[in-house]
Amino acid sequence: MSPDILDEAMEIWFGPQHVSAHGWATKLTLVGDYVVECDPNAGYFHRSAEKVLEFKNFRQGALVLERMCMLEAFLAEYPYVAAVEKIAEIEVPERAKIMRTIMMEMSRLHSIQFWWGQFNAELGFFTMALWPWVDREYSLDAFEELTGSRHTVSYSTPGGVKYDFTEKFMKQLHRAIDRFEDRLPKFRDMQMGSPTFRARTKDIGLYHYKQGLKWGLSGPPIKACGVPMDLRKDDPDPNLAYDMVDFEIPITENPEYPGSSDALDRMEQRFKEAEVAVDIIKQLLPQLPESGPIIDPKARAKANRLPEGEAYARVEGTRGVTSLWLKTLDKAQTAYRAKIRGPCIASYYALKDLVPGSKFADFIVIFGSLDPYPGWWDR
Amino acid sequence: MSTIGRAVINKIPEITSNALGDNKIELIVPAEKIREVITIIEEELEDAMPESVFGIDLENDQYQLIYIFWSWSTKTLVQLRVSLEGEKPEIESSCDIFPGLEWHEREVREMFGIDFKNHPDPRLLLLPDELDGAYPMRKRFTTDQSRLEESGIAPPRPRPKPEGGDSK
Amino acid sequence: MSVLLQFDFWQWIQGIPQWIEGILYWIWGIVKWIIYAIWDFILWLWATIFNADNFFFLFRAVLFPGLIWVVLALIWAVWGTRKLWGRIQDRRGPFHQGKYGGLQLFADAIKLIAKETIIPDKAKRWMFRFLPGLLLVVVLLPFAFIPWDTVSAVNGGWAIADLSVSLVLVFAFLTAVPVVALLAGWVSGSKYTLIGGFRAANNQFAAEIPMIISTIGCAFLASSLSVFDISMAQTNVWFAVLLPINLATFLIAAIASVGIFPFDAPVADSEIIFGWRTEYTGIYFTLTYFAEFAEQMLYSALIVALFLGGPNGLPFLPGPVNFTIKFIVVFFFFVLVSSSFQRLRQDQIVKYCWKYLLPLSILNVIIIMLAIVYMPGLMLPLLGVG
Amino acid sequence: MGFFSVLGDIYQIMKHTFRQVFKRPFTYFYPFEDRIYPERTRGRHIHVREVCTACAQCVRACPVVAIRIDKEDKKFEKDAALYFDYTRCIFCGLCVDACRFEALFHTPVVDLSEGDREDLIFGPDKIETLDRDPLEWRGRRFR
Repeated sequence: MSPDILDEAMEIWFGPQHVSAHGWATKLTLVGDYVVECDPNAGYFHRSAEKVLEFKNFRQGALVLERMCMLEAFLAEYPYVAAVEKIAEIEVPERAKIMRTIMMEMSRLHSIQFWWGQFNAELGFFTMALWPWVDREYSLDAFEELTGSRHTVSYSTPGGVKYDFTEKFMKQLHRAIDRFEDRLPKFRDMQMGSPTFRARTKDIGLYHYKQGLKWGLSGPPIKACGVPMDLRKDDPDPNLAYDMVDFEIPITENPEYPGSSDALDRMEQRFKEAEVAVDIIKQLLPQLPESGPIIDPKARAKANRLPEGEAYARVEGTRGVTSLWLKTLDKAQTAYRAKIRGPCIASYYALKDLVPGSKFADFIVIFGSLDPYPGWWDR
Repeated sequence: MSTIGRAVINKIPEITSNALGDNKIELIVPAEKIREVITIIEEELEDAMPESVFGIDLENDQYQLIYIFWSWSTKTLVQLRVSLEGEKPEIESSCDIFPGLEWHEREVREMFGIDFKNHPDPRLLLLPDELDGAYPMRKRFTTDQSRLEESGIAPPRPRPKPEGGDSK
Repeated sequence: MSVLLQFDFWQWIQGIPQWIEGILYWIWGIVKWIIYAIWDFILWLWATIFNADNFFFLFRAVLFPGLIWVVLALIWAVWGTRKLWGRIQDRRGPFHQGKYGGLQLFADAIKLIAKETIIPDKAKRWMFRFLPGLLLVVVLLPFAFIPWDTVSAVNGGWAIADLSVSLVLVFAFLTAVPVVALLAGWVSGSKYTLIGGFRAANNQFAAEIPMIISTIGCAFLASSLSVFDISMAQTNVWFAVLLPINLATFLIAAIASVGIFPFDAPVADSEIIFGWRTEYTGIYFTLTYFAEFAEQMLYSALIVALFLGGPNGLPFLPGPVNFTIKFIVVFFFFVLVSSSFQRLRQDQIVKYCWKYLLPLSILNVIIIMLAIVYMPGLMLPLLGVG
Repeated sequence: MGFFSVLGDIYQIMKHTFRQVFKRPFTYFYPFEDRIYPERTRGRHIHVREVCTACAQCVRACPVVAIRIDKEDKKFEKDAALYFDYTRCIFCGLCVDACRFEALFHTPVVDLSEGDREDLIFGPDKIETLDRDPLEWRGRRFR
């Protein structure tokens, strides 16, 4: 930057303690109301998960990964389980595949509902912040009924799932879905129809999907640009039941700038993702066989000591591609090296090139619309 | 072999490649050729997304660096494997080609000590300042293992048991 | 005759009692002076308080429509807002203290007063301490000119005071509030409060002009600048019926200059933590927090007085009761609006206020002028009967 | 610009918030009312010493090593005393799965709060029974 601007610039820390800094610290250089330079730095949530994974056996590892993102626990723990199943060649019974997919779509739904509330709270609208969180309580009750814990569910293990669907759980599952569906038109009015929301998010944080891909963005921030990039269709996982469902990858077109997205499109995109998630659940529920094994009996023995090998398992999380690269030595009880890749670092560091030029109040909107979750990156 | 694999091979013959799955390919790349391979990937592989860069410590100063790229339009996953040795191995930084790799490279630098030459801002990414030179992800960095015996997992390297046989 | 000694020792001795007597008289004079002073003070106090009209004026100023009534209404307003926000956000408001959380406000007040008041080291100490008090005073003073009763203050009504130009005086006080906010933001020394202070001033420029212009309509129709006369002119038809656009622009401009929800930039808690009030803790926080609610109450009282006919309403109810019912309805509308919209950016606030509110209110003034000149009959019912 | 469509939107929003004012709120009075916890809730543990055979599988299965076993302190012929350290426990349920003799259960009691850290280590006496010293507040008994 030219020196004369620098001397009147004001450096302000959007520090870790800030109300809506999501646990990261960003140093903004402001000239007047405009952000001139944005320097994101992470590391306040670092729990050295990859080092911890080297001391956890293969039935405990999923717990570490699940705490990377408590919001989508079913989706977060799955890459570890899939990597172990790939190395140990464990088959998963049909019923467990469907149960896993249903619970992963439920966790996607409630993670999107949480993000709704958080994004509206950042825009200062606490009414619409708490309404989605009320609907989310119904799915949390369903999780607690099924697995015994609302967030840290630890549901899938190598070889299948731990708990079976009970009658009460099915009732609560339907209640959560119906509650989401009959409040959706009301939320559309309050959200997309609100003039202040459109004023705050139109043409804010605009980027082309090619630039987004170069930053490493994936998931909703790219699908909002009209690009159907979704692992559920591009790289379907054998141990999940996405091939049993015919669904369309939801994308949002931006009329003025084709191929790119702004904060309004990203909100519209998440509306569609929630609807597709509910649609998948509805298609899968009748295909669930009444009875049958939910875990491969030999899996527990196989998962104790793994042969030598490397595996790379990925899943389409709510915030993007979530993956785990696992390497094990021969007959080892613990992983030799486990690399967790979360989607949120790309969205946080994309701010470095995305925010300069916009106003100070828009930094929050861009930051929130990319749905960053510090647990995913700082590990 | 997928098109990208053939494209890279005929440009730089000494790269060996093996297929990992139907649409995944792995290329073993010598350390000094890494920038060329990545520029080829950037041109040839359409819609390439840099997923991650990470190191593996194979003890006695043997390291491996793995780059992963995913292109959703051609549905191919390219995994480059670079092996390095030495106390503080060196490699060129390729974050000007893919800006997404910049923070992954910073993390590998602070965790493994693999230095990326001419990296734009080589600060620490995740670690506090006290752990600047400690490189915690190396196997040499021992953590507090006071209650490891109770935890039921054998120590990471199976030590030969004095009384033989696997008692646990 | 004996020889006169230079110094007649005996006469000197006889003089001592006189001297002592003089001292005693002197002391007695001081004591009398003190007693008389106290007595005069008591007489003065008795005269000012228990004199017929003075007592009544003091009662009105301090007790009913004055200080105690306004502070109680303030506490009720804060409690009502928190309960209403709760209900709108699908949760219960405060309920632990008192029957329906009624004592929650007193619990908060006691806790906040007991809390330590931290003064940041970069802050200007004296101004930092002085401004919250000034802010609350400036906001509470205009309540003196609100027409609580149909009978005017001079001949025995419940209103406190009235001037021929009380509308202008109320706006003089109200424009001072954002200036105090700007000063408080600059004086507390942190970057966030500085930005908050500038935003408060910016909000002021945006909303001040449309607010004042939209009250010109009422002044025209009542042909006087006193709030009491304006509310008295609305005995049989409320100005809200005659000037709906003025009511709308005044309402929106009032919301903007108070700084609540859609125009919430000065205290945007997700961007600049708590705006210009971030550094205030303890008693200073209470003062500024109450000042914001007092300002909301003041604007809703103004709307009731200027547009909804103030004390005239149901004939069998006394004036203040009518006023309070309308006041509660308008305050409910304020809370409803403040919990229905996202927050606008600062430059959008200024753009909307100047691009939509200002031309609308000026257009309204022109319409009123044309109506008065070309429709002489319009003014007859108002003035003839009034 | 659709000035009147904006007014229409604003009316819609205000209608929603106004109607919400008169609905029953979702929250309840926590210490006085509480929701029914499902029976699979992973709360604090109960150790049944009659069935326990001191095989220490639970100690090995715990990812955070929160259980300490003391084999000498026997109440029945083959059991052992367990010390649950609730400052470390993450309530993952692996110890209950690992126990083949069904000597360890979860209970839906999740409100564990103590004065200092030592009380959070539940020794053999505290881990077997659910009743704790009663907590009185506002004339209601909670524990």
